[in-house]
Amino acid sequence: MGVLNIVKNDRGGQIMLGVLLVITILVPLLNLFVPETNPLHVPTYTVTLMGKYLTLALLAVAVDLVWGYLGILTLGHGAFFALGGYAMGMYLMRQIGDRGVYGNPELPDFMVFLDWQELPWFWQGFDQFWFAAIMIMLVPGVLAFIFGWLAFRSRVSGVYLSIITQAMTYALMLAFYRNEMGFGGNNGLTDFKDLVGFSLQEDTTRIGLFVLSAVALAVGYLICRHLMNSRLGRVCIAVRDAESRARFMGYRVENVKLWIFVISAMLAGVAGALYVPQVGIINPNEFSPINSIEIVVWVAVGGRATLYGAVIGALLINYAKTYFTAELPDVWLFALGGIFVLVTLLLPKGVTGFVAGLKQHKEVSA
Amino acid sequence: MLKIEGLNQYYGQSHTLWDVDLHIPEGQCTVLMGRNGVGKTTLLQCIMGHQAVKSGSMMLDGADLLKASVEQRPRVGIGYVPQGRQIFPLLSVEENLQVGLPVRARNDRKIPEYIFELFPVLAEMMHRRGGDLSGGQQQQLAIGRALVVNPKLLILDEPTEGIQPNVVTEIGDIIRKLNREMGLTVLLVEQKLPFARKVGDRFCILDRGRHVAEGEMEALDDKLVAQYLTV
Amino acid sequence: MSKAFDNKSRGLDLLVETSHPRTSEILQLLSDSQLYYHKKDKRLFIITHYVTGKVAKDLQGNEQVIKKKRDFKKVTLNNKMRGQINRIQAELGLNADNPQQREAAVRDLLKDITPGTVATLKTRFLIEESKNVREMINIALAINDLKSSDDVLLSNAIEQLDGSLEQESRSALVAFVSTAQSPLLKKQAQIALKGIEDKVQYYGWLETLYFGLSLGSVLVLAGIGLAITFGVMGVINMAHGELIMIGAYTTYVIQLLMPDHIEWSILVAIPAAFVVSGLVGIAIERGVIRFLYGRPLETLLATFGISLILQQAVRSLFSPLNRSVETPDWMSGLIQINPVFSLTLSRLYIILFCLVVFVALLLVLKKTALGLQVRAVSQNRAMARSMGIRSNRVDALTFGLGSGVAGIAGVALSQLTNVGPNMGQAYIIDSFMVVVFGGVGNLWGTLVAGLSLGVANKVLEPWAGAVLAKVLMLIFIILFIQKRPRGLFPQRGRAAEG
Amino acid sequence: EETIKVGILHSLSGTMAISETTLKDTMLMLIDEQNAKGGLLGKKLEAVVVDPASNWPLFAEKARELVSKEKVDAVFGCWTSVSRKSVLPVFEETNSLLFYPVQYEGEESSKNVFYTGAAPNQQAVPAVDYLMDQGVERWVLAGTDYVYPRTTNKILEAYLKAKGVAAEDIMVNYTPFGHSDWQSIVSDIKKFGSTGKKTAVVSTINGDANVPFYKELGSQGVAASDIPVVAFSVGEEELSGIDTGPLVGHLAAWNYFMSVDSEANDEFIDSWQTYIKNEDRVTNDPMEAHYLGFKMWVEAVKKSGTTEPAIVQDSIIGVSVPNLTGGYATMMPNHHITKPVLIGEIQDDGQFEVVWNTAGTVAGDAWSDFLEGSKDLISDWRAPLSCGNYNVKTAKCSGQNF
Amino acid sequence: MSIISAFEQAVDRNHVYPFLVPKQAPKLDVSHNVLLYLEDITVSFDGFKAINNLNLYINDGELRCIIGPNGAGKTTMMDIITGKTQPDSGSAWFGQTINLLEMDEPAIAQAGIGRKFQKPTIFEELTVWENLELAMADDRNVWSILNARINSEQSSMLLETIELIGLQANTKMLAGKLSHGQKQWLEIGMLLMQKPRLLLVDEPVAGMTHQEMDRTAELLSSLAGRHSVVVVEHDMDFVRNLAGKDRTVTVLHQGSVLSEGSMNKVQQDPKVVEVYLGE
Ligand SMILES: Nc1ncnc2c1ncn2[C@@H]1O[C@H](COP(=O)(O)OP(=O)(O)OP(=O)(O)O)[C@@H](O)[C@H]1O
Ligand SMILES: Nc1ncnc2c1ncn2[C@@H]1O[C@H](COP(=O)(O)OP(=O)(O)OP(=O)(O)O)[C@@H](O)[C@H]1O
Ligand SMILES: NC(N)=O
Ligand SMILES: [Mg+2]
Ligand SMILES: [Mg+2]
Repeated sequence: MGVLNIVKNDRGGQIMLGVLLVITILVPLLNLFVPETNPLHVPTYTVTLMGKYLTLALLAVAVDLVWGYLGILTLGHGAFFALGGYAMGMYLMRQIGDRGVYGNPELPDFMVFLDWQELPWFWQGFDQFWFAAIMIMLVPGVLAFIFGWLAFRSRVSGVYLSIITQAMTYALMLAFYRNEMGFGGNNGLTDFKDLVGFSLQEDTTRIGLFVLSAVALAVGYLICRHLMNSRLGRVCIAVRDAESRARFMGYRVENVKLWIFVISAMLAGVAGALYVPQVGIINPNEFSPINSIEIVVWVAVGGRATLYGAVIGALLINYAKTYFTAELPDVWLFALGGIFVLVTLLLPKGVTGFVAGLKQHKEVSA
Repeated sequence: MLKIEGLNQYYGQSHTLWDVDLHIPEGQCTVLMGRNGVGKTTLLQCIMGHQAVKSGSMMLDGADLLKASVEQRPRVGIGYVPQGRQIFPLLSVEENLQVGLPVRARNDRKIPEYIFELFPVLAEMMHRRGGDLSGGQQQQLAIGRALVVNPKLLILDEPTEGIQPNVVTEIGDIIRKLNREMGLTVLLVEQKLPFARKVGDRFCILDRGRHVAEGEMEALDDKLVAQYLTV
Repeated sequence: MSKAFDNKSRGLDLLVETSHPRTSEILQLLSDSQLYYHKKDKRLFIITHYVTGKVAKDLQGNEQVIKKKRDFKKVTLNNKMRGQINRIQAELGLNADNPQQREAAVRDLLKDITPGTVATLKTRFLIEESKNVREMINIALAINDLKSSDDVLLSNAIEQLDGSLEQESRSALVAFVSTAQSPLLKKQAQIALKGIEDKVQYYGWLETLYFGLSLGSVLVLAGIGLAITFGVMGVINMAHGELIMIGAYTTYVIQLLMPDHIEWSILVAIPAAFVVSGLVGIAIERGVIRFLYGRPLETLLATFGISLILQQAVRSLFSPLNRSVETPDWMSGLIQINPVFSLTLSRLYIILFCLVVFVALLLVLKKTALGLQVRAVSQNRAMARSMGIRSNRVDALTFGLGSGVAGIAGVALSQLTNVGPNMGQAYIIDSFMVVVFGGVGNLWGTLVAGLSLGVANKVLEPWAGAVLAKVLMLIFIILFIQKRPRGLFPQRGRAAEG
Repeated sequence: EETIKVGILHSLSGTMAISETTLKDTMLMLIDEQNAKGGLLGKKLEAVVVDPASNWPLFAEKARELVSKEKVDAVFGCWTSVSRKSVLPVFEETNSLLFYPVQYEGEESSKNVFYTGAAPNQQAVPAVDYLMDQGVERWVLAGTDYVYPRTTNKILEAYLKAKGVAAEDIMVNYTPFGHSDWQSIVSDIKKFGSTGKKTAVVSTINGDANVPFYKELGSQGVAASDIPVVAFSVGEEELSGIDTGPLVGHLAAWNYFMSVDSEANDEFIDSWQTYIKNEDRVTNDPMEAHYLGFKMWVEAVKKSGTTEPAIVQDSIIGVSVPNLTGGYATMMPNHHITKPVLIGEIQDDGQFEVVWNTAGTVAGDAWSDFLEGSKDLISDWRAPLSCGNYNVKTAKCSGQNF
Repeated sequence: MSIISAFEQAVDRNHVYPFLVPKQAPKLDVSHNVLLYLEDITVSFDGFKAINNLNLYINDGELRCIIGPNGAGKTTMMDIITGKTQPDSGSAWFGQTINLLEMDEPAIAQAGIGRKFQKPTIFEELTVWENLELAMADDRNVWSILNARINSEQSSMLLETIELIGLQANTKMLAGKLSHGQKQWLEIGMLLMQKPRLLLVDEPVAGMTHQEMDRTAELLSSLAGRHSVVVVEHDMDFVRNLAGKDRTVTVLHQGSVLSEGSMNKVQQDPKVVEVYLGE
């Protein structure tokens, strides 16, 4: 089977996908069919939380694709995530219809009270799910295409590229903060009611979103793995390590970079779109440069250029955040900062690199 | 002068140097030879401290070299011309030379004139960035730079690689001059037999990480060459 | 409530009418809020420091020790009264000894010229010796004359006001143009007005340039430490902002330590911040970064962690609130070049300070042995060590230098903005932007990038607004990097490619 | 032993920690005090503190954690409107209670949220009235570019125009969050204010941007007697981080000042400074709002004999507790409370001197009378209406899920 | 262009914008038997003329040795041919039809010019096998490399090459771990896999033993005929061996041709002896 073929030589991926599969089946069962009093019951709160983690893991995979394999340290991937999120948010806003506080069937509440008279053109069409679904991929993809087309063609690389990706997300953040942009400014888009007819407050909808996130992560992972298994993947590594040599060999480095970048941006967009209905808000803060840096940090913690490392890093750090902010609310930054420092010093190849190292060590000494 | 005994070195799991013994007599020019990939550069890197040594001893004039840190080794009198030159690309030629000055005696911290006499091209290119020089020019700069630290032992890793013939001859002459007239002990890694024969007093052959032969240069006969230096 | 203020205000007028010799002293006390009254006997007291145990003097000079915190109450003012006091002081100031004071007094009077002031000014004019004050009085009188209907008087007044940049002159001329009867005079006034407008516009550009340079200096100061730790050493130092923050907190602590010498505290804070941030930098380098050379991307991860730790450390140590850092008197205020153009002193000092720091750093890197060693190590660590450079020491010193400079930037920023746990975050993005835009590894690039981004931002701001101006700057940077993929001052030649 | 859990949802890290940490401490103090008085309904109160880290999605996550996992009976929290908007669906879905202590733009009335900070009619509009009274004719509306300033300024613009102020006498300016270079804007304000007409700045500038703004006012020599600035987001806490010397006379409009002379206030200040072990710590308006919200909740719980949110929601309406300025605060049917409006001038010790106040208290208005879309809306959570946004023209309660 | 015609063009669905037309190099035409023309090329760096009015013609199938002092401009000349450096003036044509100065590096490589660098550059994080696979002549657009599979013909070619360069034992080793000399061989192997029409080989035998040099010479000679080969080398034994009696040797000096002709002729040229050979 095709899927099995893709992960044939990928132990880490096999394990990761296996665990994901088990969780995806088990968690909904434990939520729906085990009574709340039973210790095995998984509360909806946890399901949603896990769903959120999975979307972030998909985002991390997208970053690993360009950073780990192509060597592009992107400090702006949060922008693609946020754009996907906004596209979904716009759809969800339009779904509110006349159930908003002002009862305007056409305009979202924030437009009503800022006295907007009609829906801006870029909001048109978002009442249709299929349109929004296309935009979720298309908007980040097109931005990545334009950005990448300019940057890669001019051979911007290294920190220069990193910083302009950062400038891109920073500019978008500032722009989206402007109320005139028509995306709700700082308050962003909230108060979502339902998604293709399912109420977002229903447990079943939440479970559906969780399962969808898991599927998206698995599919995203397989796509990336498939790409990297191919010769294209090896060209990526070649570009990462000796870009000009690859050029002298006849590879159009800018095209390779461009397409991988675009694919990665679209994956990030999908992640954002699944994230938004689960957390219930999208706001310009998602564009903030620090967010994008954090994503890179997840990947580094998990281990670069492995893909499953990105998943592990994202889950680990985000779980740590949830845990620390509740258990150590006053000092948790010490703990999180400490983790980052220690991982770098003690596990230079991230958690997965460490595990792989352990295994190798065992094999050798055995 | 330099006495290495029972040296073992690993790259991760792979054992690269096996019980290598090497004696460099004072005042002589020893040529280290061997096929590609047998570990010549690795051995030199051990001497310079860039590679960790698993076991064995390394004494310079009776002092334990293994105890010295990398940056102390030039201070005890080792000048190093690495394979691939390793010029500081963004420093000017002059600055490349000045880098070694702090190693020199406090009252003598300027670039010795004789370096420019040996390599006039360096004086010509004084203010050009090291990285912009052609390969051959960089090689000359690398030798000049190693001389700035006033070494007793000069270590050169394939210094003729990529150098025009008359300069190769010149470098040969210079090495000889440094060796014979200025009393510098020289350890030279070289693949080109004629050149090795011309400048070397002694030879020393590595094969697959082991020390397999050594002796006076005259003793390097066709048999040895055929056995260890041809493919 | 406002009734009470109205009564006080009437009291002031009465006080002036009596022309009591101590009027101006009392006004001064009032505006310095040193006048108190005893809650019980309602007598007035002068209190310089309202602390129990200190003395309160009544107006006759009798002293009384403050026993309880609630015994006395300050004689409060509202803004209306402050305005009133200013005005009265201005009129009184007309006879001050200092000509500058007199000029300021006349200028204050321009705001509202009544027949009474005209008379006072005319009398003053007769005995006034200072040319500037006479000029100012002339302007005041001319403004008054614009209300007359005598053509000659009007024409002279317009001539007098021609070139005067006082806002009142302009308003008077504008008012005159809109009501003028004689077309000839109207024309004359229009020409005068045009001349003034041109001048104002010219100074407007100068002002924009000044604002831009001063914003630019802040950017340069914030970025220049990073130009060393990141630009030269290649450490993606996400904790740079926090090192700035540490410098700012050092300033705060120094002020706490020398509360009676706030004037000099800044001068002490500069070396102190350099040392404190420098030491923290050295600690970071020795503790973490030195294990990461050759793995630049991982420095991002580790220093990001360090920045979180430092932020939280400051929050735990100093509380999450902003700290108040005072501006010494010699740094506050402005140099009034003319009524439409002035230079704020604090900004001027910061521009100068930025240049001094820049030159000092340039000399260190270009002219000292340390500078050469730093560059050698950053280009080829192994080879540098083989040439006898103690790379450990060089790394620690360099990182310490960059961090110390960040600390110095913190001192400067403490004069302009928040000193709080978040301040580092506010500058880190801009700092990277400046360093990269200028060309990594090039100090000149950082200077030019910072200043030009500052000026461009200030040129854009008036017509685009602060938010859009910033967005446009970022887009500009993105597009500029397409044209010059290695910044303003790129490393050129073969060396840069290999 | 069973306890009554109270959730505290304030950022302790990130950009908002600067404001919100104090509110967390205030809540801990209030809960301590209540426990010292024997707790509530015979049970001890237990505070559950989490850190949403100034991250809006995290607010929603933490809110859900508090309500679903920790099963708290009421949550006190949020500062920014966006954080409130983010958690709102969670509270509505779980039908639990949030007490929100910060002045905000209005235009909201949720069944599950109690707004103990000021609505625009309790802060902005009276402040403008005061300045008009002082002879101000030209207005600069300067704010951070987000919903609260935008809405407030929209209301004020409509209000000023209704009072006959010409359009050219109003200058509106927005800046990004954390804006730090105010040179051009202050210079523009100076120019705008130098036409001879009395000018004032109405500032809805938020948080960290204030310090550089006031510093710039100081260094460009804009004195309060020339161009006063009245701020709605600058309180004692913010002033404690600024050198107030050059700011004397600038204004703020709030519903509480630390300097207010009242016994309740003295007591509150004392217990706060004792609790936080720092004699220099100041109190501020949002702290009072939490104080009021907490007292009201306690009263309501006592009244209904249960902490069950669904019941407390009803019983709290009409509850009246003494405020710290010597009057009473009452929870209105629209979930806003009654407050006095005070205008204070900054003193050089970082305190405000009250220069004006409303005669009595003003009830918070959820829906502004000065906005086109909302002037027909009213909110009343009592039966039978039970609606947060009832349109009196169409006689409809716009579709909400409950 | 008027607005109207621009508009008409915009709505004309058959109009093809020039920037959308894929840049396709014209077919290589060597009807005059000359494969490479370099005419009047000049390059300067910060005022320093590295190449000065250089003229050079390489015939189809020729093996040309280029020698010259360090800094003569040999590497820079290769940089120009492969599109790395743009000359200040002059022209460079590949056959009759392909203007090299209008093309970028990948286009030039795809047109059939392969290059080995002076400093061996290989992909350190890929294995020897993968290095060679990537170098292998094949379709290079993104879609094709995504779907590329190695067929049996290609596979045997890879194996042959690996044997030729003597890295059988290192097939699965990361290339970064090879020794200097091994890297040289690998890079030669990669060049062969690329099957270029013109091979530019910059100092291929640096760091090789004498015997390896002979093998390399043999290899390069065997390529001549089907391919054109330009070799830059300082090792005179190697050059003599390679050039034999009748191949042309060009001597560059200070950016232009100092002498050209058979090895014997060049060796005897006193100018060449003075600036280059010595003795
Ligand atoms: N960093 C490394 N990691 C692992 N193996 C290495 C590394 N560097 C070199 N080697 C291996 O060690 C062996 C010896 O390499 P070394 O560079 O010392 O050879 P050499 O004798 O100098 O060869 P040459 O003449 O080609 O320069 C080679 O087989 C090489 O593949
Ligand atoms: N980018 C550059 N900037 C400045 N000077 C350069 C640059 N590239 C080359 N040069 C100079 O141009 C000259 C020619 O260099 P080139 O590398 O072509 O010489 P070469 O003939 O290949 O020498 P070698 O045989 O030593 O490799 C040299 O003097 C070099 O310093
Ligand atoms: N509600 C506010 N001030 O954001
Ligand atoms: Mg070697
Ligand atoms: Mg060359």
